[in-house]
Amino acid sequence: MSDYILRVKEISKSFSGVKALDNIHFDLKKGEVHALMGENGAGKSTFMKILIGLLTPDSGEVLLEGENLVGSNVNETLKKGICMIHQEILIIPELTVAQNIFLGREREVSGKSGVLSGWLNDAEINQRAAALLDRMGVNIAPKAKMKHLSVAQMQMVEIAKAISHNAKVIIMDEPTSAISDKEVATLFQIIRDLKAQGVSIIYISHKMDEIFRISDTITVLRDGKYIGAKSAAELDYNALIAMMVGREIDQMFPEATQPLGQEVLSVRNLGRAGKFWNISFNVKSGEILGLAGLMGAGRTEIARAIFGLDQWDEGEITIKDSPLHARTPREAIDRGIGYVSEDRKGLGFIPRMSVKDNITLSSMNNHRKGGFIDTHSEQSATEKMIADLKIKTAGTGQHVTYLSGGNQQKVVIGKVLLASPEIIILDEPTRGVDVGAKFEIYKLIRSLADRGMAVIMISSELPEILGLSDRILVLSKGKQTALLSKAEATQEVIMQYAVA
Amino acid sequence: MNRLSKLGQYGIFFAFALICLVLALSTPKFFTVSNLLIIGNQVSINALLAFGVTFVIITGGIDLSLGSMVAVTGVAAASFAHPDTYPLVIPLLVGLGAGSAMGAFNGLVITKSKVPPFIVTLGTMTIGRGLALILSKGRPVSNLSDAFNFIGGGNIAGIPFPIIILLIAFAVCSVVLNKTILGRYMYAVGGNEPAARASGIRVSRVKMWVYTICGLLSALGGILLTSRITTGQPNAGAGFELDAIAAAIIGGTSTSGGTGTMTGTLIGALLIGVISNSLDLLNVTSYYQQVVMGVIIIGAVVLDGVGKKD
Amino acid sequence: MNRLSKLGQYGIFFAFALICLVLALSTPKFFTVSNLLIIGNQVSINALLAFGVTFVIITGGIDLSLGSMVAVTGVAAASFAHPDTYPLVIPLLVGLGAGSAMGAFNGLVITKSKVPPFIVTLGTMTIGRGLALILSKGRPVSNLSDAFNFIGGGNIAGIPFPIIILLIAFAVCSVVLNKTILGRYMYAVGGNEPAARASGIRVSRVKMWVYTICGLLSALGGILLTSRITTGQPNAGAGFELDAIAAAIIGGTSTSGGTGTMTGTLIGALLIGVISNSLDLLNVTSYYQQVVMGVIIIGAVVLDGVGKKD
Amino acid sequence: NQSSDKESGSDGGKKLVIGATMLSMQNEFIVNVSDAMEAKAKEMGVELITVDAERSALKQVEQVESFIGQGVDAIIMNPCEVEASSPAVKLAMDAKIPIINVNSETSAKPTAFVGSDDTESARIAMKYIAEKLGGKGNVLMMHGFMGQAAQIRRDNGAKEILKANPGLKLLAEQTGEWDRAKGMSLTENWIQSYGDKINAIFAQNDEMGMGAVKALEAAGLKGKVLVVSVDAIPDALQAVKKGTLDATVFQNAKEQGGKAIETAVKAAKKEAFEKEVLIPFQLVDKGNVEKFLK
Ligand SMILES: Nc1ncnc2c1ncn2[C@@H]1O[C@H](COP(=O)(O)OP(=O)(O)OP(=O)(O)O)[C@@H](O)[C@H]1O
Ligand SMILES: Nc1ncnc2c1ncn2[C@@H]1O[C@H](COP(=O)(O)OP(=O)(O)OP(=O)(O)O)[C@@H](O)[C@H]1O
Ligand SMILES: [Mg+2]
Ligand SMILES: [Mg+2]
Repeated sequence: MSDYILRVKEISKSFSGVKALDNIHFDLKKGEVHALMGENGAGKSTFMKILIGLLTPDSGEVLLEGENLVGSNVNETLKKGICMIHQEILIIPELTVAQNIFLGREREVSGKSGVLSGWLNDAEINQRAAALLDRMGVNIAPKAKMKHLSVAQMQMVEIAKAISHNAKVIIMDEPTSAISDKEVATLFQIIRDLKAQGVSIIYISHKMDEIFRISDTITVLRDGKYIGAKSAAELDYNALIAMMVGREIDQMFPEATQPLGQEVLSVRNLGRAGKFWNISFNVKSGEILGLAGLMGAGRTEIARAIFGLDQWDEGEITIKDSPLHARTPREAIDRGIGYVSEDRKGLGFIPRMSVKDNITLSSMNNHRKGGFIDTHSEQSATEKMIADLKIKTAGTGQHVTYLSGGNQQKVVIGKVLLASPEIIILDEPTRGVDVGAKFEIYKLIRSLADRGMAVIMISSELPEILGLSDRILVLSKGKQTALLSKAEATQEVIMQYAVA
Repeated sequence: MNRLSKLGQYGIFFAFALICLVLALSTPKFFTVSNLLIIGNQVSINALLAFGVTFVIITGGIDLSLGSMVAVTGVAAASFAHPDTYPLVIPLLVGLGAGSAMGAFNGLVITKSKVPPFIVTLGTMTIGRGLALILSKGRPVSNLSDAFNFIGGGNIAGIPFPIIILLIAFAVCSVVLNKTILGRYMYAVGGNEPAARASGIRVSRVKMWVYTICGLLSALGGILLTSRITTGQPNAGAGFELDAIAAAIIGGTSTSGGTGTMTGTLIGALLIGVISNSLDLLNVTSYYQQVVMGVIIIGAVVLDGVGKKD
Repeated sequence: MNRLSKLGQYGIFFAFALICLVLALSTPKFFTVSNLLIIGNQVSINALLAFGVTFVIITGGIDLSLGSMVAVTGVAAASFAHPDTYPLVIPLLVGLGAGSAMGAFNGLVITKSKVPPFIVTLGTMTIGRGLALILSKGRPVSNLSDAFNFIGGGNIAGIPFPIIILLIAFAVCSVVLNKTILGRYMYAVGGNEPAARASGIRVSRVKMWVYTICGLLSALGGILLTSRITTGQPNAGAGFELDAIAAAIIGGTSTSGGTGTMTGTLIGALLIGVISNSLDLLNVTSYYQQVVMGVIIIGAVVLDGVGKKD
Repeated sequence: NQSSDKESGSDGGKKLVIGATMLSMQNEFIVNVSDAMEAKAKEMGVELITVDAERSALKQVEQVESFIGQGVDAIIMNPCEVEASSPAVKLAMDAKIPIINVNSETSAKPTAFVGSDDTESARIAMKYIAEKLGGKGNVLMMHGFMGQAAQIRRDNGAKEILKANPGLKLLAEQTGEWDRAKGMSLTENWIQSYGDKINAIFAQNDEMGMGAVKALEAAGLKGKVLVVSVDAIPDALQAVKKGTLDATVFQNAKEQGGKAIETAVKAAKKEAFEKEVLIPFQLVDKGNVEKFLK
């Protein structure tokens, strides 16, 4: 069957005794978009890393056009035509966009040989990068330093890098986790072009609508096991979810059960030079306020300012009628504000600390006897939170690094909740989180509001903004363009204000 | 199982045990009570400094001024420790106070400026050396009281007093690191500073604490040394910082911050002490001592890595 | 504008200029051709070592064995540099070869074992010191040929030869860092090692290179030193590693890797050299010199931070 | 300029400037020499610029270069190394500035030398040991920092005497790096190894000697082991008086410093001066210690 470019047989892989992959099969046709689906921690990224030679499987075969790739390193698989956009953005911050794109291929690009073969040719690199980005329709300067880019832009550069390899197989591990609809559309156009050229794509995403828009075939993994592969046409939304989580999810967005209470937070004419201007809104106890806008609209900046991570220049913030000007997160936390950052790795958790140590980090004052840690109260608080949030972990002592994305997110939310905030700001709370866990998080957010918290939810996924929010604040380029009630808001209306 | 995996982290412990076994087999003089007490005594100062720098390294910092702090605090304490002048508590308070103040100064500069700890403490290393020389006018401060000299030279029930101080310091440091909120915050700051800040930890305060504690422990080391050699030497402690940092890293503290244990550091310090003791016992020629020392230290950490499984 | 922002990175340059200005105003002896040549000459060895360690630090490593490599290579070269024995090229090759070999050994151990560079190079620092003593039997190796002594002591058209070597080394190192693929890979490895690996860069090979280059430059420093003092000293170079690392960090190389420039390092080395020269010129008492030195170094880097805008 | 001309000394010219570079201002003996120089300079009305070479010959050469650059009238060098500090002498001679070596020598011949021969100090100490032990017994030797001039010369002197006394056996030799704490640890370890077999310890400086004494006292062996060291620092003199240290070798810092300045001034003024001023060592034991204590 020569129309399969890649055939994978009986791959297994364990990490220190724990089976991450158990006897996986996978067949990829030439020129197809093959989605790989599964919950957080199902083993998707691990599987892909095996394909490109970054990890070695315990057993099994990876056949690219009949040639076994097991044992090859990244360099060799790249040369043979498989490349990957990694889930965690892998860039060199101090190098430029162009330098990142062609990293590892300077020699090819420079076209020099002999004594000069070690010489860089940045002019050529810049030119090629410019042409490539242009072709993709992305507006990023090739000479910009990578560290000055937004996460979205970094992700676009990673995509550009993968494309520039002219590979036969491109693996995209959650390529759209940080980019907005406009860029997703660009990416999909690129994918269609590649397909037309006979390139095969393995596509991983937790955004279900994308899967049905782009994929031809869908393979599902669950807990490291192969569940099945079906053509996308055979599946619908519910059937796919059932394959992934092993059960049906009835109602995605839970309804409010409690009436709104008093106004808790009020923001008037808030501004920060160059970031946002004239922002005014309030949130009531029991309310979920959605913050919508395109990437770079300034939503995160507003949240950071309220939480004391950044300073602001004008306007005022009041909590229950007394003014707030937090200069540090500590002050904000003491005033009852909790913030779950969009940057889970950077601002969320401490990777080499345990679930328990992370989850109690903001509320050590509740678990202390003098300067000492009250281990009992800490342990019981952690266990309760693990149960409440249904965090999947081997124990309270497990390092957070080894949890799946969704569970890491829950740990961060748990940490914020343990500090018993009255106002909680959730910035992209479901980024990189699987459908099952998303549903859990939605239920959780609603229950927080029902318990009387004021919730501000920032999200780039319109369905979840629409499904959960009681009111929606729309931002565009740092300015407030609309404050919509639930009844007024539709996808179209929000988009209209977001681009205003 | 949790216990077992915890032990697994101390691969260095097995490397250390192996080295001791080899030594015990190669010379009968090694494994005697008196020699072990001598090793304990010799190790004590480096171990105290290593405990201090372990705190600092766990928060992702470094302290190169340890050795100079040993000199300044030793000279300062000695200046108040002449017989029939002040009661013993005065030189102790002066020494510990000077150390804490210097440590706090390190912490202050590091937290208030953007200057990396390496440069700040390299600066205070030089400054401290100068201060020690100025204070002592370049001459050893001697003629110290017997009470003061007991600290480093005395023993209780046959156990040298420095060993007792070492054990107490070890216990206190372990408790601070593992049982207090401050200790937890140190790991958090070193593990991910922005996340620690966003969790409401006052990062600057934690750093102030670790550098101050490091200064305090250096002062304890300085007092012990001064008392042991019965003089405050302005040039004491040169190079101690590298030994202390080495003990911490051999014991598994990572220079990138966020990990480390006091037990590991203690073993690291013991390892260095045991090797240098036994090279003398085995009468290895001094040139070769250095070669052997270097090889064993690298070897022990390699063994440690082999012992550990990922 | 790109030019300007690039200059902005060199806040340290302005700090340096400021210090020079202050010095020029406080003593007329400072800004004379002869004094500037003396400074250049004095700075040369530290600058060479600092260039080497800049490569290492950019990849996220550290090298503490620099000073010992200076001693070993100096002694080795001197042993072949007696008059009327071998042609000049032999001692040079021996010295540079020894340095490269030691550097490569560092690289090999670091890439093949999981031992952190701090410990490996601390080990080789000790080993190297022992080797230098063994090679020289603890005695300085003197009676060197005039040709050999010219390297560190001669001058061409009034410019001391070490300054010429310094300038050539600076040019070569800058080119390696900025214009070659190897240099690009150094930044990549230090900036994000997993990302570099995922891009197909052979990380171990890059590390082997940087430690070897660092060894080679240390050897150049060792030869210069030996020739300048007309003897191979087994105890030469002690403590040079800290000065070299300081020059690199003052010049903006971050110990966490991924950033750094040769120009910055050169300014860092010049800064240290200028301060130590002028403290002598201003006749600051030696104990106070150390205090002032420490304060200025910290101060310069603080100024640097103030100059930089984020 | 005019005002300084008026203030200058009785000799009518401008005030003489002497540059001095010292081996290490962290070494008590050197500090004493330096202080003596300072006092003498004040007395003679000359300006003295003292810099610290911090035991680095390279630094020393550079400092002499700077002195030459500044145009001092004479240079006093307390050399770090025999050979390595020699280029400094050549530089000064080439610049026609008189250079006086104080305390120890360089292989290049300076304008004048003021000091004593380090080899001799070790000979004196070892001879004392040989005498006290009746030419027979086990000796341990504690070296200074390996490879430094003083260590090498004291090693040579001691070995000379050992060779002349075949009954003396060198049990072991190690470095204590001039340091009291290191000397103490080393002695502790030696006691573990050799215990009762030790008859005498020669430490190449008093600091290490004091460390050895402390370790021996703690092990209750002081009465049985002879300890001799070099330098006669105040601590060591006190110890000799108490009888814990058996002997030390006195080197006259005051004399060396004073004579160095005198010679430098004469050379600068182109007056006649002695090319070599040798100041003898003196053995200090319980019998004559009072004379040195003052
Ligand atoms: N280096 C490692 N050491 C130990 N366990 C690991 C390691 N890497 C991954 N795992 C574990 O292997 C399992 C699969 O992880 P993987 O990252 O492949 O999941 P995933 O399907 O990509 O999840 P997500 O959708 O959250 O990205 C998880 O349980 C994870 O904790
Ligand atoms: N297209 C862009 N060009 C330049 N800077 C941008 C761009 N998009 C975002 N940024 C900046 O990058 C940083 C982080 O961007 P991010 O994509 O997280 O958006 P944001 O500002 O947090 O807004 P939001 O949360 O509304 O998406 C911000 O400082 C933002 O101003
Ligand atoms: Mg994944
Ligand atoms: Mg955002």
